[in-house]
Amino acid sequence: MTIAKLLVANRGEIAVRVIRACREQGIATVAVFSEADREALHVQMADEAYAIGAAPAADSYLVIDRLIEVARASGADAVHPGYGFLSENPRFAEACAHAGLTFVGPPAAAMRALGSKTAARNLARQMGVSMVPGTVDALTGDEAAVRTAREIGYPVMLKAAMGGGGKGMRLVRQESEMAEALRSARAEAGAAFGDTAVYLERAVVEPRHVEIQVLADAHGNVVHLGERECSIQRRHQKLIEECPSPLVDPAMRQRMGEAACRLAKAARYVNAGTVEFLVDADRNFYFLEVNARLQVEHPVTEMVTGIDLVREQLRIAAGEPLGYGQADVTWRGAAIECRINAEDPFAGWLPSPGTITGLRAASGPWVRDDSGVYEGYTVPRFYDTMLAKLIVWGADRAAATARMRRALAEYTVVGVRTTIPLLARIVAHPDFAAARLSTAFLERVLPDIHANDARFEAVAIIAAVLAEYEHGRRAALPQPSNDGASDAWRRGPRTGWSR
Amino acid sequence: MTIAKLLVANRGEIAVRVIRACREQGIATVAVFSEADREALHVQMADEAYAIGAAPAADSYLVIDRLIEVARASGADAVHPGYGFLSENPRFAEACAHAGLTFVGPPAAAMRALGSKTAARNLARQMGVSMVPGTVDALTGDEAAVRTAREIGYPVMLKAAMGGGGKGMRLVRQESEMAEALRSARAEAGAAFGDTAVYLERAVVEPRHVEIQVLADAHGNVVHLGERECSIQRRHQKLIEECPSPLVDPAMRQRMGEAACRLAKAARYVNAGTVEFLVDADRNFYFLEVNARLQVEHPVTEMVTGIDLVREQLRIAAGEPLGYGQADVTWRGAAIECRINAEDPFAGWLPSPGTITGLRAASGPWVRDDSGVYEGYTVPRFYDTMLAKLIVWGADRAAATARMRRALAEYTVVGVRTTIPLLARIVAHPDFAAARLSTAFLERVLPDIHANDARFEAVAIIAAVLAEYEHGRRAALPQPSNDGASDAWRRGPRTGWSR
Amino acid sequence: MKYVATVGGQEHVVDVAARADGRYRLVVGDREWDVDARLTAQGIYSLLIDGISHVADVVDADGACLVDVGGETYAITVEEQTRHIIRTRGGAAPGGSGQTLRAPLPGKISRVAVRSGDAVKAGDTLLVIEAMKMENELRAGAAGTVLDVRVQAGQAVNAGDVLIVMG
Amino acid sequence: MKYVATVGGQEHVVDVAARADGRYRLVVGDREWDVDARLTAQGIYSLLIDGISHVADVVDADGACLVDVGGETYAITVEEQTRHIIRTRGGAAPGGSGQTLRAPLPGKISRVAVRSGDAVKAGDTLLVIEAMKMENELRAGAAGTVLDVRVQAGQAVNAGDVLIVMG
Repeated sequence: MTIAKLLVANRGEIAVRVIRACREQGIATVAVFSEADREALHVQMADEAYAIGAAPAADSYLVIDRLIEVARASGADAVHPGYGFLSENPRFAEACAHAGLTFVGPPAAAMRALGSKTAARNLARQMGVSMVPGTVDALTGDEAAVRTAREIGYPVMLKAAMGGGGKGMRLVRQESEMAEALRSARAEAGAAFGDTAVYLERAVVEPRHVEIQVLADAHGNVVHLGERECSIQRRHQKLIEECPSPLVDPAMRQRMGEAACRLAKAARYVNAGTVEFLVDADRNFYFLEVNARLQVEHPVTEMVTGIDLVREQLRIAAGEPLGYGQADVTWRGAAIECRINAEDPFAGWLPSPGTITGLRAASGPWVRDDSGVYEGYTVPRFYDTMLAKLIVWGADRAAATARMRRALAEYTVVGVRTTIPLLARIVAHPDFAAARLSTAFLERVLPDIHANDARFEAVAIIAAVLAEYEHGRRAALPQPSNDGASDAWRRGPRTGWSR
Repeated sequence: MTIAKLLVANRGEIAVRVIRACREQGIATVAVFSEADREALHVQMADEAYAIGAAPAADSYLVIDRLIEVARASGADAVHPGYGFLSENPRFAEACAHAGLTFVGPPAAAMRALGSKTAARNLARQMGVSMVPGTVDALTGDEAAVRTAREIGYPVMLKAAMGGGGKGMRLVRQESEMAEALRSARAEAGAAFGDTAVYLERAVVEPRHVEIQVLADAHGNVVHLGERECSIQRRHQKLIEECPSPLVDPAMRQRMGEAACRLAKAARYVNAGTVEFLVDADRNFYFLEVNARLQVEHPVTEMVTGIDLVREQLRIAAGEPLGYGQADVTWRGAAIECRINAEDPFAGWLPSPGTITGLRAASGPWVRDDSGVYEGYTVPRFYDTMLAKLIVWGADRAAATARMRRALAEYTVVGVRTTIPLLARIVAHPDFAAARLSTAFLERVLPDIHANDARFEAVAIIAAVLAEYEHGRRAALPQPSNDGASDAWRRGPRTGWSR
Repeated sequence: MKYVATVGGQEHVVDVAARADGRYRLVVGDREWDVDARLTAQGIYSLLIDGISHVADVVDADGACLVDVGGETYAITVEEQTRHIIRTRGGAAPGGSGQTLRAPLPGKISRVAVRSGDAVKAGDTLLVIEAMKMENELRAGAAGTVLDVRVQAGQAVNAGDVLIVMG
Repeated sequence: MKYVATVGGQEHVVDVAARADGRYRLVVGDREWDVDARLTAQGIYSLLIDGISHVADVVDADGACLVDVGGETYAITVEEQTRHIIRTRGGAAPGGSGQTLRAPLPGKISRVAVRSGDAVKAGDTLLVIEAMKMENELRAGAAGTVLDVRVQAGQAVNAGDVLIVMG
């Protein structure tokens, strides 16, 4: 069952990532878009593109029937869900199967066994994978939550059963915070995953987030591609990820990898998946959850192993065997990923939708830009704020860090505020160089990080005044003729001024 | 003698490449620019930038005294020559040394021993490296050329003694062509290298061009980083390069690598250098020349070995030992480079200077864009036509080829004609997939390659008419106010139309 | 041509003159600058000042402009000096007053935490606005009384809409 | 609105109408097209036609426009139908006549191979123009006689300058 035409049930950079992989495999691509996304990059890059509904995801990217309908009408024989949206929804996987479409991801059964965190915790317990104490099943009501929290002791963490990317997660320090935390966690979980179920576990203090990438084919072959460390987070949203983890040595990698593969085998898992662990100060690792899909941060593993994860997903979905074993997986150098979001970290992290009037992405040696935007694109307000992922590779962590600093300094986005200035300061921080990482890293270093100092104030004043001065001079010029005006529109702007 | 501030005596993508490497090493950078290059990318990316003269290279980038003067005045302690221009001119290396500047390249003596092709052929002969028959020294006059050509038999090849990149090379099929060939070869050599000396050798029929990358430190350590195949050329200008060569197996790589290292040691070579060979149909390799500098195509070696060649150049120039041996050099996967030039291959390869009004470089997994341009940049007519180098890596040659096809399809340059459409057709050609390569490859496949077929003619007509239609509608609109007009200039264009 | 540039509350008088060769002479306070400035792309400026190369992005952000240079961001208001003098003599402050809470971005009101008449102290949550799948809490900057609530939960708002009036 | 689009010598009559929803209805010859077209960046158009996604670059190139789509390039002249009819009735051919050799790009004349009065055959080198460090030979497209040579070696020329007049 080879794949000839694939529908990408997603948007943004991951839709572009999947389209690129398909193009390289000679697979035709079908994009879908909401009313807000007609001009999105994935629509332009796909071979075909069809409207699927209104801007809110609930009316478009989350409407299973509509996606199946478009897949059928366009003659697609496969569907890639990307991450988020319906990627971990077993009903979507089943709907694809019923429609005779190859779903590029795990079978619904494995999703149920692992995709739901509570089910995964049950399985992990059976497989003897160590875990943080907490509830195994979804919380029935507020009383149950309060009762369990008392048993295992505060602080506790609320988590969405269907969750991922920190959506629907809340830290609860004391009982008085429980009610509001439950309300907002359920609300967020419902909005993000269409399922309000949440569960509870003890919060490990200043843990490190280390996850294992797993690949499993339909013939029972399972390998792990080593770990990623994703400890630098804000409100459980990963900001910076790297491979390998500075904490993990080959022995620890082997132990964590074996635990992950054991879990995948037990769940009859097929395709790419990630097993997340918390690691405490003594380098003990605790099973956290399984992400039964491609991860946002998959590129750092790709750069270090040389294995194209989306290509592997497509091969596995087409029924091909992996064709290699654990011993064939090797790691070279170090890779770091920074998430470039349309948020202003120096103004309360407010989302910053709007038009990107200028864009110069970083490039050059070992710099990879996985982007979903382009110059002239208007960032809609309906979806998450991620514009692009900036990934670098280096011969070692120090080289990769230096390269990331260089790349962030190059990356220019005009028109919307982004997280780039903050990312640049984090990567330049001594605690980052020293790999003093934990999920509390950001809170710890933020006080050292300032919106700006005065060193370029004079230059900024000069630039601002010159812009105003030329603005005035232009205004004083005679108007261009109709032709001039429309030619400019048509041929591209005269970036004149001193030309 | 660590390097704190470095002057880049070059322009375009290689100046940008060097600036990036310096930034990653914490080295401050000084750019130089001609009157035509004030708005060039390397000027914007460097920490400092100084004007050095008029647009023609002979009045700016080739003026040794001016470069030394700027280096002194700016407090630079090192100079990187890039490729072309003064990179292989021993007088420049000496001038830097006299001014107390670290020259990032081989010592003048090694340059003289190898940089001049005639001297290199003498040395290669002594070292027992096999060579194509021809003159060992520069031709004294036309008569000498005719005499030697009669001895070794036509066809013969004229080559600039100081040459590189095919500048000043001419194939002479019969005696009647000799006079004109000598004239134009000398003219081109003089213009490109400030030295009109040319020599002559027998032309190998349909050879493959395979070159070995060498690294040598100041302590006598020499390693090779394997080969690059650069057989796809037009008029001796490389268009597409790859690593490894599909022709070369480990045994042949070792033999060629040892010959190259032997030559480098004999010449007391230091820093990065390339030994070029011709390979005939029976896989015999003949020494061609040494390029005593960084090569345009160095990135394909970087992607496969994981070694940052410019970083190594800087370390070696600073006196550091390599720190690794031949056994530590490993090769993973395959890399391909395409040169994106501002030429119209379907209109007699005419250079196409002008303003780049739209630019979307290819990006994403394992795609590297080493570019010297940006959207809004005006390509000057004074220098070579190369805008950017597009490099891809893949787990094997087939994967790299598929990725290059994808990347070339993505790469959008509006406003100037480029070689992209031709490159896309070459990479898609069955002879490329089958690696049926030789320096005659392009001539052989060009007949199969057409400017375009009609498959998208209807779409093109629709786009052209809609542009004209909207153009007319715009012209009919009332004029914007002064403020509107100047705000547009200031804020970035309304790419309106359906917005 | 004289301007007043205001950054971080500080006012700077700047005198600009264009030169024949496309360069500029600026006097900021008592310091003179010789600047070679080019607009290389929309909103992206290349500046050479005493040989130092800077790339500065300048974008309008309601009234002020935001300048990104060297990884730093500066919000700067630039006015012709004459206009500045007239305006400041008038005494009216630029921009919206602190008495009204305006929507900082387009979105949907997911929760209103106060009603008119409520007394609030600094840091109290006033309402929650949902945009780009994130809940953004808007809190009181200072103690005061809620005079009027102009929106309700579920309502869509545009950037700049008045949400709450404080007294 | 009716246009005549000329590509590869072929003329196509095209009727365009904009729709309320920002889409377009085009009739090319006897075929009707429903097109969803957006200008997503300067000169870069996104077209959805029957669900197929195309990205087309359109740039003016003296008179005609060059359209890049799907890796193919098309030179297309578009005129309002009425203007086209008037012009063609007039009979004047668009563009320069084949009798004059014009500079195809800016550069420097490095060599002139003919003088006025010379008889040349197709393929003969007329002159060599040097630009971007390459020598570009300009050859005779057909046999003829050189009437006038307007340039000499060493002279700088702009694109479009008349270099040689042939008879």
